[in-house]
Amino acid sequence: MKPIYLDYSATTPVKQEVLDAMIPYFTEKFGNPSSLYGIGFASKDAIELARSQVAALIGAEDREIYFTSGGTEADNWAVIGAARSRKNKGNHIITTKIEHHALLHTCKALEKEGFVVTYLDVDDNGIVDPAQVKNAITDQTILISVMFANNEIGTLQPIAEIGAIAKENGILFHSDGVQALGNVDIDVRSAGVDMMSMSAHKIYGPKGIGALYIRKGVVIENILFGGGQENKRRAGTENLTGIVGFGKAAELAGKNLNDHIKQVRDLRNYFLEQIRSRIDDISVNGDLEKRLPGNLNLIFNYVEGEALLLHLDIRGICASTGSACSSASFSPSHVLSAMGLPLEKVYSSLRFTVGDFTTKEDLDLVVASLVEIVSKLRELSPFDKDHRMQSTQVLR
Amino acid sequence: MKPIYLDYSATTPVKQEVLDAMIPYFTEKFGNPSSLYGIGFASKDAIELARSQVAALIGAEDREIYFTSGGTEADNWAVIGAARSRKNKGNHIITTKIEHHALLHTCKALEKEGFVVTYLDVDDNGIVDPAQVKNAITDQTILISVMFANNEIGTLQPIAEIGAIAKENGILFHSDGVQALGNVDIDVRSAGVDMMSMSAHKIYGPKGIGALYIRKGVVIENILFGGGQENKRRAGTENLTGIVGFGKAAELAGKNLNDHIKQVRDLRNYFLEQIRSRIDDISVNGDLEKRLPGNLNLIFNYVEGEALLLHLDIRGICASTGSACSSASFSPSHVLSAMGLPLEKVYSSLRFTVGDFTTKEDLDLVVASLVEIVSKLRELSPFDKDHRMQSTQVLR
Amino acid sequence: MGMYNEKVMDHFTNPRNVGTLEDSNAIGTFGSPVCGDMMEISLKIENNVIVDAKFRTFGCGSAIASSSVATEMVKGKTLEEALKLTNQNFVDELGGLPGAKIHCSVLSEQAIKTAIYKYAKENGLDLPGLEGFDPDAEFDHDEE
Amino acid sequence: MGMYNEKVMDHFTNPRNVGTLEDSNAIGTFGSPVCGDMMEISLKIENNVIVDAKFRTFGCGSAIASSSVATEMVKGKTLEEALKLTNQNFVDELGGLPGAKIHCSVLSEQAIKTAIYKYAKENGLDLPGLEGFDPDAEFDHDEE
Ligand SMILES: Cc1ncc(COP(=O)(O)O)c(C=O)c1O
Ligand SMILES: Cc1ncc(COP(=O)(O)O)c(C=O)c1O
Repeated sequence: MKPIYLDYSATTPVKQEVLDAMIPYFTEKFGNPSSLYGIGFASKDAIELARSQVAALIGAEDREIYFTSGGTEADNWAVIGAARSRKNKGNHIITTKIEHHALLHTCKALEKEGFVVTYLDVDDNGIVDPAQVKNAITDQTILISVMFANNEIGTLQPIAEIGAIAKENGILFHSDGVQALGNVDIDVRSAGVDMMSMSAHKIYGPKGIGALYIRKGVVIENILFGGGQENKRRAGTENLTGIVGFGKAAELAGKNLNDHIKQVRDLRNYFLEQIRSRIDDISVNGDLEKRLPGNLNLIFNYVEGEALLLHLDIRGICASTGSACSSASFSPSHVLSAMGLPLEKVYSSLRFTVGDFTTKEDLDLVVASLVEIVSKLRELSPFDKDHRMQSTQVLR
Repeated sequence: MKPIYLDYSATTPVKQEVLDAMIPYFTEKFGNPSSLYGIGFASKDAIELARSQVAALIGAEDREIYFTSGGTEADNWAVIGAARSRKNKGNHIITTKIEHHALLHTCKALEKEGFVVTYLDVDDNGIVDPAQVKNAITDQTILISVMFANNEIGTLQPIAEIGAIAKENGILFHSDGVQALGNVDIDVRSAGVDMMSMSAHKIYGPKGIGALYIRKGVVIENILFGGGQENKRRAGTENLTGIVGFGKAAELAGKNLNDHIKQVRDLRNYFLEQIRSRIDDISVNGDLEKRLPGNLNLIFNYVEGEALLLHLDIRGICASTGSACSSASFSPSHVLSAMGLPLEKVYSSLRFTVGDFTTKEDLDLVVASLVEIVSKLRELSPFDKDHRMQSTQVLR
Repeated sequence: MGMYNEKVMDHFTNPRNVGTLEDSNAIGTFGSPVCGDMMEISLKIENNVIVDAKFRTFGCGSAIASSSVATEMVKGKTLEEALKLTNQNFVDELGGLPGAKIHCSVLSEQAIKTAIYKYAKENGLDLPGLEGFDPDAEFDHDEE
Repeated sequence: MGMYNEKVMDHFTNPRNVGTLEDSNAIGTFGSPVCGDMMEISLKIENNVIVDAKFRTFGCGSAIASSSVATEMVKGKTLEEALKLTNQNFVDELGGLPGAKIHCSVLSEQAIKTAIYKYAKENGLDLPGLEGFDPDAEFDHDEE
């Protein structure tokens, strides 16, 4: 049974064209890009092609793209690199409560180095208020980091507004663009970002490769030291095949962007309609308009998300309770909590993300399964609305 | 014309079996290893298999292996992580002048944080003296880092002796094992190392994936923050295909280790004999016995290495003036300089490394080319031994 | 390979004794603040023996599976015997749970204790195994 | 794609004017401490005109190629004209060099100047373009 995959935000399969582009660089064109001979130069050329493909997707110049081992390293580098390089100017960082752990845990680490971090709230719809960003600025503020799009609820943040505020105040602005890339038309200039994190495995490229856009002229400290790769800013033998794959994936994403967005959004909306018409007592987390096209985050009241996931898995359906990296850690979503959702609703939430390989037939099958599973789990639940027990009274 | 590749120390081609093992994890079994469904668990299982394959190659336990984005990150993590976590105990680090830049530049970065680093000399043969390590220890010493095998001259260092000294003195011991892995029979217990860096692309695995062995019980700070991957010690969505490939490459390396060593050493020795018998005025850099089996680092007197490289490249022959990451930076080898070699000999040095796909016929062709090129370049050289000009007089 | 063995999956997909006993004379509910799990167990006690048991659980796979085996295991036991049951017994009966999921089985142990505690209180019983037990006190949960 | 264009590769693989002129009356050598490069140029000067030139170079591809074009370019030039040649002229003649390799062409400019300087000194000439030039002084090299 081929699984029905509805977790494109966690990771995507590598597209065949992407893999085909990578293959020669494993066994034949395997030269070290720093080597002074034919196959070394060929590798270098392949990397530069990929750099321009990624740059084109976000309206950047080639030399503003620095390859990293993924979105996590890009986030770490942007925040740690910016903070350490500006510690003489100030020690204050502004970010939000709904960032990815790659950002939040990095900020926690910086707090131990003496930096002070403001974690902004979001509204009930999961959106940051630019006015709050502005109010949080002090004369110590050296960095603002707000994600382009959230990974759990898919909400798009007002990046251009925040970018303008950052610029007005002469503060560096970083955005985690991992989820937005390939799903939103991004132009780093009009967005006003100084740095932006990206990851290939969210856009049908391989895992373990990402990039940080650093606007030209912006200097931040390195976090990995060694050889002079990536214009002396990121040491380590280049992940040649990963970079080639990322480049190809970026090219495809750029070419198909509008179609992809429309197709995925239509499917997502169809899915929601079907669920709404067949299952009662559900609701959507986060703004439905300012949202990634493929994302759906739903509350199935009275039903625990992980049990739901497990039943779906038995039927070969892949979904998520939130970000993949915390799925296995069983802690309540910090994003949903930040939106003010009561704990039992947090635990009843599930994320579905549709993508390029999703079909309507898949979604119909999933809806049928959901109907069955949700009713079964509600029978099992002490929280059924007809049942006397009130959740809020017991969950401490 | 298929190139003749004699630069296996710079990087290796991915073996077909390794690539075959990786392929399914790009397009089908692409699940995020942290996800709570079938293809996520399958990814997790694949990673754990790879972990045990790598562990087996060095006599470690599975849980002592932490995957990183390469040898560079492993070196950075070991040194930065160890130093920062022990800064209350002391601020002194001991290493050598012949380490890879991934180690040396990391130490330079730590110096800016207030750590004091002793860079030990090596003898004329490129080998560190354990007695010097011992003498360098102060009550502030928190870390010793000495590479297993050097990447330029291939010399094997007395790791077990140094490990014993480190243990006696209760000091953490790290070794950069990137070049030794798969070329030397490594047992981390008898070597007495607390941490060891590895990289897949030196053992016929893919680029952009490596690992740090951390002996159980040893705690060092993390350098990348985010999700709870790698037992909460290395954040970031796992490079699934890279890890699978590394595992397979490690398995193959372990299975063939003795044959590989013998075959490669015989070829290397044959190559040296042929060169010696057909070209005069050459010599070998570094000890010939305590040496990686495939490494040959030669001085072609009166001839500049890069010009030699270029002529070889024209003939489709791939070699190197030293480490790949500094080839492109045109600075004299810090390793050869540390051995006390005069500058003109440093500039006349070339590294050849033979590997699993090298044949005797290849080597015969290379020798023939070398004879021709060296004689041509010597005609061109102002340093010919019959020529009046003395190099030492002019090179300042 | 999934997270759970076959027996766990069986109890998860076909949980035994689901619901609330109509003629229950001992109901206990327990919520674990860490997992967001919640269990209600209803027992029918006759002559110091648990003759029937049903449950409702809001929780993950291991919470549901341990609830299911727990209801099976308490049936036919005296109150004293039932009070001796620990979450480890449920885990063992299930043939093991993943390390990170062991704690979910505590839910069932605590819900059973709570039901018996209430029953004992109402009936003026003084049972060994209930000393110091207070279902309304904060539940100290080890985070791993 | 390699590092060098076709013209550079041509001068590298078939360097013109290799060797030391038997009847040279002006020899200059110059070594660049950064690259470890070394060039010797021998000129034959008649009536203030360079009528022949040969070179030997220890250096990388761009050092050899620029030496080769340099010897071609100085031939037939007056001393004054030759002194006006800069490394940029050699780079241009070669159709460009990679940025990191531009500095290697300085070697040829300096070797030519050194040869003419010595010739001028021996022959008591006072040439414009040699003011302040001292081949024995430390060569300040910009590291990029
Ligand atoms: C918003 C966001 N930031 C960062 C990351 C981390 O990127 P990576 O998985 O490449 O480490 C992810 C996904 O995992 C993400 O969704
Ligand atoms: C001895 C040594 N250490 C570290 C490295 C760096 O490893 P990586 O290329 O995986 O970044 C290399 C090779 O480049 C090496 O030879």
